[in-house]
Amino acid sequence: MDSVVQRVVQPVVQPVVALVDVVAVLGSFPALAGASLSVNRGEILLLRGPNGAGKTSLLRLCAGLLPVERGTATVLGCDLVADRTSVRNRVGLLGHSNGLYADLTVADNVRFWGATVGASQHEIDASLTRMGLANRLADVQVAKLSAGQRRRTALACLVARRAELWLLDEPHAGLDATGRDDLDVTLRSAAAAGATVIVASHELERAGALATRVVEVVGGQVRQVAE
Amino acid sequence: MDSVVQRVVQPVVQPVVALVDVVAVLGSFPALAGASLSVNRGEILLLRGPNGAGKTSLLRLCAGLLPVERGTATVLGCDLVADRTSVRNRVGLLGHSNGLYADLTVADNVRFWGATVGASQHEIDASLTRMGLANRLADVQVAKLSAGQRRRTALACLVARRAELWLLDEPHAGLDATGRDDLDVTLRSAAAAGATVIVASHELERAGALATRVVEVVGGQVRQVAE
Amino acid sequence: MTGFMTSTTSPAPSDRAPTSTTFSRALGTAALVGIGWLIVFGLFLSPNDRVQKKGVRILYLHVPSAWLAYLAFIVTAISSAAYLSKRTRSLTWDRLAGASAEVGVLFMGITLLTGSLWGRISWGVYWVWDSRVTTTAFLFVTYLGYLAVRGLGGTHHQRARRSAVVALLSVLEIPLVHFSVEWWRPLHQQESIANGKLSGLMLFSLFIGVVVFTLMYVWLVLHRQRLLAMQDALDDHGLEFAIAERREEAVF
Amino acid sequence: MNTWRIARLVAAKDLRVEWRSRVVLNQVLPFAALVMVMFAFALDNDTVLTRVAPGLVWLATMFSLLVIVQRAFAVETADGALDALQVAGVRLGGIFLGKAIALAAQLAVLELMLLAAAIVLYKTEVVADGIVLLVTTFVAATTGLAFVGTLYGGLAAGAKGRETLLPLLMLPVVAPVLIGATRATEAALGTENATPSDGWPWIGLLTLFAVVFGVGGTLAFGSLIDE
Amino acid sequence: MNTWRIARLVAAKDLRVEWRSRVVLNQVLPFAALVMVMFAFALDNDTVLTRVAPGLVWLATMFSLLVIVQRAFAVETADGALDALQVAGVRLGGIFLGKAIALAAQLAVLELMLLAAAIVLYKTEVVADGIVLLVTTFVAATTGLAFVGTLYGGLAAGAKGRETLLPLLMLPVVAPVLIGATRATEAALGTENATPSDGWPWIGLLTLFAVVFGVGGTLAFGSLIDE
Ligand code: HEM
Ligand SMILES: Nc1ncnc2c1ncn2[C@@H]1O[C@H](COP(=O)(O)OP(=O)(O)OP(=O)(O)O)[C@@H](O)[C@H]1O
Ligand SMILES: Nc1ncnc2c1ncn2[C@@H]1O[C@H](COP(=O)(O)OP(=O)(O)OP(=O)(O)O)[C@@H](O)[C@H]1O
Ligand SMILES: [Mg+2]
Ligand SMILES: [Mg+2]
Repeated sequence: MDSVVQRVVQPVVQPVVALVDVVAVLGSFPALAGASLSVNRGEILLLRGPNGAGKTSLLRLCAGLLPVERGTATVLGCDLVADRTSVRNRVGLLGHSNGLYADLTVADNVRFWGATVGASQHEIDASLTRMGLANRLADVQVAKLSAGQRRRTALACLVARRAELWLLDEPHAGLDATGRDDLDVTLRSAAAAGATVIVASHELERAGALATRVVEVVGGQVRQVAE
Repeated sequence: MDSVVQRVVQPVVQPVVALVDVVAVLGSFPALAGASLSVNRGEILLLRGPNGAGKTSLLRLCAGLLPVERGTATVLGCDLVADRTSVRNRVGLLGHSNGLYADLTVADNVRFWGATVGASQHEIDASLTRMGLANRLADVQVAKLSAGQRRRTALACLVARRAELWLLDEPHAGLDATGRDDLDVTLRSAAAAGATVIVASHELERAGALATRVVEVVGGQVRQVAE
Repeated sequence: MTGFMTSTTSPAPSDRAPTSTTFSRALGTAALVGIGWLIVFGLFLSPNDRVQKKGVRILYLHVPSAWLAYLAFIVTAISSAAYLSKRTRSLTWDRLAGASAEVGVLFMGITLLTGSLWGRISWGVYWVWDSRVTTTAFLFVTYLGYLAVRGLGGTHHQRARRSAVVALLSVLEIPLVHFSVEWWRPLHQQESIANGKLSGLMLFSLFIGVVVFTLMYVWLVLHRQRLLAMQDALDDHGLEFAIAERREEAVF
Repeated sequence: MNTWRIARLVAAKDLRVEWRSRVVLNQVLPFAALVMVMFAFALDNDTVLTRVAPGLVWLATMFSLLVIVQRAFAVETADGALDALQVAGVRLGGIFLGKAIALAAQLAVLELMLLAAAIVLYKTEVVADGIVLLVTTFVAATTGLAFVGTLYGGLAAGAKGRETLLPLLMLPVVAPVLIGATRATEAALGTENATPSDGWPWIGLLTLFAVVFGVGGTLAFGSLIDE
Repeated sequence: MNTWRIARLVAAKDLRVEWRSRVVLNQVLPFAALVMVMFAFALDNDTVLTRVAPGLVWLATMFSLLVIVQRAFAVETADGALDALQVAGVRLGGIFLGKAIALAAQLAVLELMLLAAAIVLYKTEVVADGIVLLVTTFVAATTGLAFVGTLYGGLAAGAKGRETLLPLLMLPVVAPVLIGATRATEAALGTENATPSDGWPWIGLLTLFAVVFGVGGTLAFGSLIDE
């Protein structure tokens, strides 16, 4: 099963994510207003905080999708200020939307995203099994799936990408009981295999149990939370 | 505050929702395969069950969006088999997607949906306040909102519609702590004012605490759950 | 899926349920014989035209196919209306509409084909931007669209409602085609038959052509309609299994 | 609430969407202008141009119509608002009329611009006594086009790959309008020394067309978009 | 992984989407055919027609191109797959090439059909020694169009109201192709007794165009779709 996360990660000295006083704007609005955060390898970090606080923006920034306006940001040793695209092929992002091709089948989708990192057929199947999709659903068009089944597919695609840094935006939302368990197992084993995981979620009990550390995002800033 | 749910509901003798052995198909797939359910006025019913079980289909059927293939279905006294559109103006549905106009502002959206039932400006404002949107957000384009803020807007639109039967698909997903509280308060007061509420959700603790009764949807059928 | 109304009535298809009956067989034979007659009269007995020479013989295919295509589309419209009216609502009407439209498209195709061949002979070109020729092409495409709409999916009754509306709107193009020649750019033959510009024998051959095409039309529609009925029945039959399978999910 | 109020509501909403997004103004109008220029390019031959100018005006209108209709229903389907509308029990006839009105308003602006462009680009001059005919033509044609566009736009809105199904359905149906409007315009502009009197018969066709689709649409829209 | 493998991956994916949805086949091809008929219809004069037939072929190609490109990027943006692609670190140059290849394949089919239609409808006949020129023209033009289409399609994909922004961006740029291809085709078909030798200079223009946008696109695509 671990084959899906077996990409070798050379030990890094500095933290995987190191943000200092980061400002990032959407349109004219500073979604991040001086956020500082440091995440070490193997951590599972939970971002909580009110709606519109900046969690999604933070994740997108770490994925190199959102430019850094001010401050310094280093992810997986890449300086995002200098070139935010440099980090991309090594992170995996699951946003609010799934990023699936509705006309293709579940298997097609996972195969495509797996192929972008040269995953083998065996790894593809492993990813499908991980999210409980290795059944009749594998060959159903995504357009026909239920909301939760789509979320599972998106997660399977993420697993197949074997990233070093996993960024997930409300991964539990829409998943049923078994789906949530599958997810937690997957994230834990990914972290155990040396990947780093950052989860933004409003389901504090569930995600809190999963996380090794919790921080709160408020008003575009990151606030430490006492255990 | 109750003004938003003050539409007078004349007492109904038969249950608000009465489904008997209902079959409904999506494409060629029987999403509902002999579902029977009866819901009384003032209840808050929780639908739980695995992904793809048929919860969304059940809600859409009650809203008159999904035709009844076999069996009998009566909602708010309207026979859906004879004419599934007859019930529509009296139910409110919040699906997985929000059904908002991204180019319009939050207030525009709530005003439009309120207007479809002739809601007054005061009722519109009340709905906005209910979901904590009576602030700078009221005049922001929906396209610019965060996921949770959109969900709040969709809920505000639903409140403004003052339906007799509320159908909600995972209403808690994406909402922050205060949002969830606002939601629960809203639904409780709606039920207290004589509306009926059916919620499909995977957050069993949260939704379970809210609900007055729980049923499980599995394989397109409804199964009673022992307390 | 068929709605509750017909799902009970439509028979479970057995593997050797034929689409033909003694009647339709008789019809088919009659059509074949008729074709023989048409060949005899059309190609040999009927005289050459003064202007058109042998070319005129295309008339016996060209015109009947056109008229029968009209008829087919009108039948489609009527049965669509029958479906839409609450009292007579039944998927049988919908299937009839579908079958008739399919045959109509086929015949309109024949008209276009023979027409353009004839055009090559008498105008020297396959295609002209004559009003009737073009409107015919549009009519043809419109019903292709109609068939596309039938293929959109959804339940059988959704299919029926949608396509019925389209059929009722599309049929309005027929007068456009018929009268277009009077309206502008008349290059195509004007009303020549109605105002008896044809010799007796020509008229008779044309008559045979019309009869033959009518027979073929009825025969084709009967079979297509039965085939569609079987497909729908098959869906219902499949639904039984699908439901059973779906209920299995609940066991675990 | 009655069909007419719904229509006003929907029309107002659509126009407000346009007001906030400015898409038709900033993008479709220039597009139409471009199409005219392109035609001029493709058949760079003044005598030919002036001769076919009326036809080209209406061709360009037709293509712009396609774009506007697509946009009008993209707005509805993007976030499942069409579902919401149906559930809101908003009378579908009302939606039809409302969207048709908004569409007609936008088309009218467009056509005026195209005519102006034609007069400039193709050096067609308007003869005084043709004005009345010209105006009548534009009114009748615009109404007809708006109705057809809304009707088939709604039909295609439900379908997969809608952006491409629409043209297939619409173009053959609007062909008569194309003919009628072109001939009438020619008559009005005195192209090939046609006289206004030649034009009036065509107005009959255009009006008939508008009436048929107006009535048909108001009655049938429901069954078309009802999924 | 290298740009070229990505390109193959993306192209294969796009063609598979078309294979599963059949949208271009079932809807765009008929649309293109219709456009031809409409033109012929609006122009409505045989001598004019044969004269401008080559121009019309390319005009129709252009409009179909718009539709196909729109579809190609609707697929990417519908569920935020474009974001996912960027994060997947899929080299953007690779995406560009891949989508361009798939687009060119579909365009080629389309043009063949249009040419056939033109020959029948407009009575243009192909002279033997023009064949080579004709083929070269189609190859050069198709490549150019595919590149431009992909480039601006990607640019518009990010923008609001993209379905209408695209034509505006693209048409002016493809105008040179329109002219060049038209003239070259005229030469090949001997319209207005032009001889093939007149055509070759235009091929130069077309090739230059293709090269510029091919190189430019591969380099600039990233910065374009990166918001
Ligand atoms: C592609 C080209 C053509 C098409 C699409 C076409 C189409 C049609 C159609 C639809 C009709 C039925 C008219 C009605 O009764 O409403 C018709 C009738 C007829 N066509 Fe053609 N036609 C074409 C070419 C020709 C040519 C080249 C000729 C001969 C020169 C021709 C001769 C006739 C005649 C004589 C009739 C019967 C007219 C009457 O009395 O109603 N057609 N054609
Ligand atoms: N153009 C804009 N103008 C004004 N405000 C904007 C604009 N774009 C984004 N915003 C605001 O930026 C914030 C985006 O935050 P983000 O999406 O990261 O929140 P989040 O923490 O993910 O919230 P949620 O929990 O709801 O997902 C929101 O408050 C939104 O209102
Ligand atoms: N055309 C189709 N072919 C096959 N299966 C289909 C088709 N359309 C829908 N389905 C199936 O029908 C079911 C739809 O169920 P529904 O969306 O109601 O589930 P749900 O209970 O809402 O699930 P979730 O909790 O994930 O939202 C899914 O299992 C889906 O796979
Ligand atoms: Mg968020
Ligand atoms: Mg659901």
